[in-house]
Amino acid sequence: MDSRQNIKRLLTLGLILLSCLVLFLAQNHLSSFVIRILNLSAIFVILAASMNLVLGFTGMFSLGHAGFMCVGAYVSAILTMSPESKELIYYMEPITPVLANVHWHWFPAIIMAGVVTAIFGILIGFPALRLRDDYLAIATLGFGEIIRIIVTNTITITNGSLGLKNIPSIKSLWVYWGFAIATIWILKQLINSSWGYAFKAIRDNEIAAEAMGIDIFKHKLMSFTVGAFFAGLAGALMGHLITSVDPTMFRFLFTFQILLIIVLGGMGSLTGSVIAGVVVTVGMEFLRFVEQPMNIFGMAIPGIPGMRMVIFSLLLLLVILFYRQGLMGTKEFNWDWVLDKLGVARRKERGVGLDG
Amino acid sequence: MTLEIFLQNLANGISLGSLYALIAIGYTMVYGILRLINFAHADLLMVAAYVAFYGIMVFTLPWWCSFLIAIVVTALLGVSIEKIAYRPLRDAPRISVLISAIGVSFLLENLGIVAIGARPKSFPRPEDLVWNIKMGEVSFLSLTIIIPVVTILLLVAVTYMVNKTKTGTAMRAVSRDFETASLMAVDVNKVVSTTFLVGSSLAAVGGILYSLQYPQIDPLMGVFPGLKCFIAAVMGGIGSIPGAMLGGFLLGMGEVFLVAFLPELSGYRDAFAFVILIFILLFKPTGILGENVVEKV
Amino acid sequence: MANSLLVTENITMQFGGLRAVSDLSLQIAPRQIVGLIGPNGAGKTTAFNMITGVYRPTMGKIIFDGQDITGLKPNKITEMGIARTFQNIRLFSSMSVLENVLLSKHVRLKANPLEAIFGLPRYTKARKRHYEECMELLEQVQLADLADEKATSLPYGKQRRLEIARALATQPKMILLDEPAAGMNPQESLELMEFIAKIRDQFSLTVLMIEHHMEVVMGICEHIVVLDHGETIAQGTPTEIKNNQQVIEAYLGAVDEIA
Amino acid sequence: MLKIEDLHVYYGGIHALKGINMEVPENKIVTLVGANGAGKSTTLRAVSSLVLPSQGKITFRGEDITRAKTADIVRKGITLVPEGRRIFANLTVLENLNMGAFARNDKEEIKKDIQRIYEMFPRLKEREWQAAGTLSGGEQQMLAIGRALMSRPTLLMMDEPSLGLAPLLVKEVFRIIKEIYSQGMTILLIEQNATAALQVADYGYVLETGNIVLQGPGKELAANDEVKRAYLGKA
Amino acid sequence: GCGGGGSEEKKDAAPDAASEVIKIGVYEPLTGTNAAGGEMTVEGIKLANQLFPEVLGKKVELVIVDNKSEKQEAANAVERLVSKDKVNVIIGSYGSSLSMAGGPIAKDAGIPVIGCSPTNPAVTLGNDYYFRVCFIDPFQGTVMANFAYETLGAKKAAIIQDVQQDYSVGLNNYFEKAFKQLAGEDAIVAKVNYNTGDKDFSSQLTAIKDKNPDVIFAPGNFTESGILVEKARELGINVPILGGDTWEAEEFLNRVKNTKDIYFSTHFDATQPVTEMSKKFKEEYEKAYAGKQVNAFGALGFDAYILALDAITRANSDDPKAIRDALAATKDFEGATGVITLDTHGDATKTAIIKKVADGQFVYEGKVDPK
Ligand SMILES: Nc1ncnc2c1ncn2[C@@H]1O[C@H](COP(=O)(O)OP(=O)(O)OP(=O)(O)O)[C@@H](O)[C@H]1O
Ligand SMILES: Nc1ncnc2c1ncn2[C@@H]1O[C@H](COP(=O)(O)OP(=O)(O)OP(=O)(O)O)[C@@H](O)[C@H]1O
Ligand SMILES: CC(C)C[C@H](N)C(=O)O
Ligand SMILES: [Mg+2]
Ligand SMILES: [Mg+2]
Repeated sequence: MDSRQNIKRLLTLGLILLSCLVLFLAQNHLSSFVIRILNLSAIFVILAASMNLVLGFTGMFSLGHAGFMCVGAYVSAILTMSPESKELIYYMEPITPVLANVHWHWFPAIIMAGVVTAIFGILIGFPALRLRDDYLAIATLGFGEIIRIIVTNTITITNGSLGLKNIPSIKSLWVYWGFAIATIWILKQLINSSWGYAFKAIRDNEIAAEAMGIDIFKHKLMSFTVGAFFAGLAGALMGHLITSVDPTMFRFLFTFQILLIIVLGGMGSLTGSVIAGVVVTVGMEFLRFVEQPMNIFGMAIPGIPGMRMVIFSLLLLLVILFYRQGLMGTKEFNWDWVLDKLGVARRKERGVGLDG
Repeated sequence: MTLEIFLQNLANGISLGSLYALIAIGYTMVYGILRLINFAHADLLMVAAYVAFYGIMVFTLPWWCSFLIAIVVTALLGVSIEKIAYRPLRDAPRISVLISAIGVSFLLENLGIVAIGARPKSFPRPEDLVWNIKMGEVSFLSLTIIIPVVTILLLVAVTYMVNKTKTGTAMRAVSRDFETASLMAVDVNKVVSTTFLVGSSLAAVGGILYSLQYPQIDPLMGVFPGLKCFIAAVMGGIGSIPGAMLGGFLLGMGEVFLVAFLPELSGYRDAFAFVILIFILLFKPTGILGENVVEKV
Repeated sequence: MANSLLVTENITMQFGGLRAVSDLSLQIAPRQIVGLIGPNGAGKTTAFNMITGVYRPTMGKIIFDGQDITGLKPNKITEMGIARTFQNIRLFSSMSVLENVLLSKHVRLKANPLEAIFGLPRYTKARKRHYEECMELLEQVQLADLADEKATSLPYGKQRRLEIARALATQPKMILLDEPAAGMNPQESLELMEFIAKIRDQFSLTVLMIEHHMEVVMGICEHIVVLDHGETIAQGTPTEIKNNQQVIEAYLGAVDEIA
Repeated sequence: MLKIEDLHVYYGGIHALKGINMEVPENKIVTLVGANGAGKSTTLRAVSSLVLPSQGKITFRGEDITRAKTADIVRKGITLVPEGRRIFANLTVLENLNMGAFARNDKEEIKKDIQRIYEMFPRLKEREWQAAGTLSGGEQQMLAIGRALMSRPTLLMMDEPSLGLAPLLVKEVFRIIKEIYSQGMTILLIEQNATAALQVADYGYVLETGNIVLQGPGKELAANDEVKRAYLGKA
Repeated sequence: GCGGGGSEEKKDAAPDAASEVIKIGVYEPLTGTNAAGGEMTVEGIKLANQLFPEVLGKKVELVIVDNKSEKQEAANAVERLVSKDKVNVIIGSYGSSLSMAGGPIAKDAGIPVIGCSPTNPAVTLGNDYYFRVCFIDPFQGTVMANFAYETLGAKKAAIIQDVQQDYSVGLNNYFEKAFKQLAGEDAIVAKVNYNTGDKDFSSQLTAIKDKNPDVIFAPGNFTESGILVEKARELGINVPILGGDTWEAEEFLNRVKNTKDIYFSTHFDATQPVTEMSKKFKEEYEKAYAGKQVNAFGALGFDAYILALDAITRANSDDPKAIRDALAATKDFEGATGVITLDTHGDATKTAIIKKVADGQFVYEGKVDPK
């Protein structure tokens, strides 16, 4: 271990402590509105990072993320809702007895949501991952919609279009950002590992990757499943944030929203996904002012609903046309960069993620 | 099921299927050249519908005149979209162009909402174009005949253009290799613009017929037919014009007959579109008439 | 032949109505350098693709190292010890030279993803070892000083060498080279020839190569197989092939200064 | 006929051409030789405006064509046979040839030219209706050359026409080059196969990492020791 | 601390008592699929605000936020209203599922909400901060079942529902139950589904045609319903078609104005003023929005606003808790849509109006009082 490694360790530790402090301060001093937006940001960070694994790092054009969220949201909701709530909510047709009395703590339920979604990921991946490019895109989008439509029609499990409400509410920043940070860390470790390089190799050149001994299907399925797992997790968190879910929440347009975040952040950059996830979520809320009535030089301008989406799409177009790499390109935040800036001497070492 | 009901369903299926086919052809043309899923195509339907609507309702133009203007405006819009949002990204990764297309689509939809409001408007049905035909128990609109006829005429015209004319050959050449095409003295930009011109005109015709058939228009009206017709195009093999036609009919007929034979499954209708799509792709990963472009190792 | 490393028994590849390769029977001994030549479209690359599992032969059997590998997937075949390069270069464009090579070790990694995520010793140790092996390999192919360069920014000749290095990193017993000298000038081709001979000795490899540059083929191959329209029209030593009338007609043309 | 002065080309940060000066006289074969990545293809691509130079001037018969549109350059009589053949795989052989004549409107003449190409390459006549993508490498190369001739160029630029071809076909390609040359065409040729290229060429330029390091009549260069050592593989 | 589930609020101080204005937050779908309904509602609210701009001597400020017809946006919107804008009371939202997304947040923050038109029972269930000025679907469904059986004399009914709309599914469910009770277990001869956004209903309708029902119940968004009804007539299905309160919209009328036998239940009829306020509303509405149809959603928005002001006056305070208590005690409040009394759930017990389409207009057909 040279000194630079040690410095990096210390810096990382420092960053973790700092984040804890920030979370602590934020939790105790910010308004519940800001906290909600931050929590939503955390969910989008998880979504963007996990979809980036599939799209940006493995090069699979998959658009089924909203469907996976839907699964996760329902699993966690059904597992955590109290039996009384369920009786109340399922008034059209009662819930199947098997699920009627389950009442889990939110933590295992959220993990379970991830696991169940991952299983869905495997089931869908098996047929779908034989396809490529646009065909994969449309097929996964289709699977996402099929999931949603099935959820709408399996009333004794999901309560159909009536959706679920009274899902136990979670408000703590610690939970959402805890999951977000864990997700990022796990994905970072994975991407910098030998498997991560295998994913990138598949993205760069599938035929060559296979010739180098990489089992394409297995690795694609793995990336897809991991992506599904975290999407399920994010879906579950979304349910606990809003406390009610219904199938219309998870239309394919939702997937596009995540896609946009990834592109703005940079395909193939986790750092980019994190930054864009927060910026877009907060920005959309911030942009509300353009829809409020305004007084400019004494001229009263009535609020125009939809204006912020116009601005959002314009910004998106500008970014893609003039800054197509997105915020980060494929670069990641790393201490070397910071240390270089600070002028700390560096021993020649190679960036192959051996510390991963 | 009685014969009448069967014929009724057949009529329903034909009109839905040919509408899908018409819109799918536009998708496929653009895809064939640029390998781009032109998400904005769906919103061109909406633009055409609104232009026609305002032409008739506000400027009180005769319907054919409004339709003509709508087609021209939409075609020009399509060409401009390509110029502004796709051309600068020609050497960029495909996903960037796709995002740009999504961006344009969002922009058109939201501009529509801001400019004309989200509330749907009732699309006028000119009486000399739309009337009810009754044959025994079977009853349908004149559109049930008009739409397939228009679709087939346009299909023939487009097929002829792509396969038999110089511009068409140039389109097919450009679709494979921009650079080499330009080495043949082909003005690539012009060819691409022409493609968008034709594709967007098809979208306009599709949008107008769609609005006549389902005469309620709103800024998001393109999203659903857009998705369905894209599915249809992929089913048939995206890039293939007869494929789009086939996919459109298959999907339209399939949907109608699914609900007809299994009404209790009608809630799964949208899922059904995807289920056949996925099913087809599993057996023929590039769609029914799609070329099998295997990368030669 | 008992001591052959690779044996193909009458392998045939049919594409629709086209028989790209018919009844190809090869016997390649360990450490041999064998050339596969023939006119364009004769089926040489297709033969490679069958051996490396890209295509499953319509008929026939492929035995490698005593085991039947017919129809196995490419990655399995690589795992068993056959590596290849491609007619048109296929490097991983987003990765550095070192990463390209290091990737080939993935197939030899014995750990699971969880070990990698949590940085457990079995994984980190293996990774460290692989890293060292790869650096050493890059030294041997004289690419070590370019280890951190982006692979696709290398000049063409070095990219070709990197492709070979990447194949070597999978620790193969046999390597298949598809037109390694294509796009090289005569001088570069000569250097490549020496390089191939060197790695054969260093890694005790068996080499099967496709090549149109006759200086290279005649200069380095111990045995040559000639295909035409999928059929094997001749086999033998370079001298035999050079003087085979059928080969001259189909492939070489009358001997003159253009080679 | 073609004159290149102080041509600089960048690919992003890569300085691929660093001030090239060269000339192609009427009805001559001029060849460019050099190692991989020396900038040979880039030079031809710059002439055809497929890459835009950052500096320098290209004139054709006295007319400045630097940065003119590719299509216009073809119309003026400069046609490039690109590296790697690049035939239109989804079009038939005949359609490919017709694409070559895209700028022309003289239908009758086009038909005659196609017949002439078929005479030159009887193989193409046999394959008239076949999708070009299914042709063998050698046939594709014939088609690429034939297609280029269909534009009736006065200057034909060929980028490694013998790449990946079997020895027999390489000879065939050189035979064709000589033939079209004898019909009065000017040719700018890139070849890895420097031995062969310098033999047919009237004049040659040697490129090294974006600079012209040597030039002279083909035979002279072929005899040059340095050239022999670096490119011909003979001491 | 670490751990979720905690619902205690620390920072969201109640609006300071000394504030100059009283803020009423409005969250409605102004874009997205439900935009039309949101727009109509907001028109009514704004009108009421113009007419009654002050309460307790303070100015009333409306804070209108768009919830984009999306649940997470609805939740954000309410959170923003309670914690950033610090509103005293909230009005919203068109669409029961959007209301359900906003409800818990308002409840946790202790801010009362008045729903205008969310008719699903689950909206107020278990949320004692949520009220509404409209009746609920069980009532509406029963009313229409009775109407079909008794007034129209139907023995066989077919149902068409939008499976993606909780409103449509819920209302159908209540209709089905009530109708079966009246006409027997086999009285529902067909039940077919569609999805929000569908425009082609030909096959569903053909299936229904095959079964020859006496009446069709097809509640749903007016966008889809309009096309559906029109298509039914085109296909030669001439039996009465019934729907719910969402049908009262210009867009729907435009689609169906040339047909007959279209009936639906609603909250309000401009030609049958039930209170003084009804008349005033109608007059003012026609003045303010010339050329637009006076509609129930506008009226409900109007009522929600004046009820909020009434509650504030009765509470004589702008404290949300006090307002909530005052709202819960609402009795015989005269709104534009009728006399409103809120029951223990916070739901209005009100008369339902049945309207039909005749001569290109919505025409009063009858009314049903709650039992
Ligand atoms: N996937 C495929 N589908 C159909 N035909 C194929 C396929 N792959 C190869 N072929 C055909 O098989 C024949 C042999 O091709 P192959 O690539 O093996 O030739 P080759 O000997 O390597 O030629 P070259 O020297 O030009 O590379 C050719 O006619 C080719 O078009
Ligand atoms: N599209 C490109 N982007 C970036 N760099 C490029 C590009 N094309 C060529 N280069 C670089 O420009 C330089 C000159 O390339 P060029 O293709 O002109 O060489 P060449 O002499 O034709 O070589 P070859 O024999 O391989 O065809 C090389 O360093 C090459 O890597
Ligand atoms: C369909 C909805 C927008 C309105 C309906 N009354 C509801 O409660 O949901
Ligand atoms: Mg080959
Ligand atoms: Mg070159």
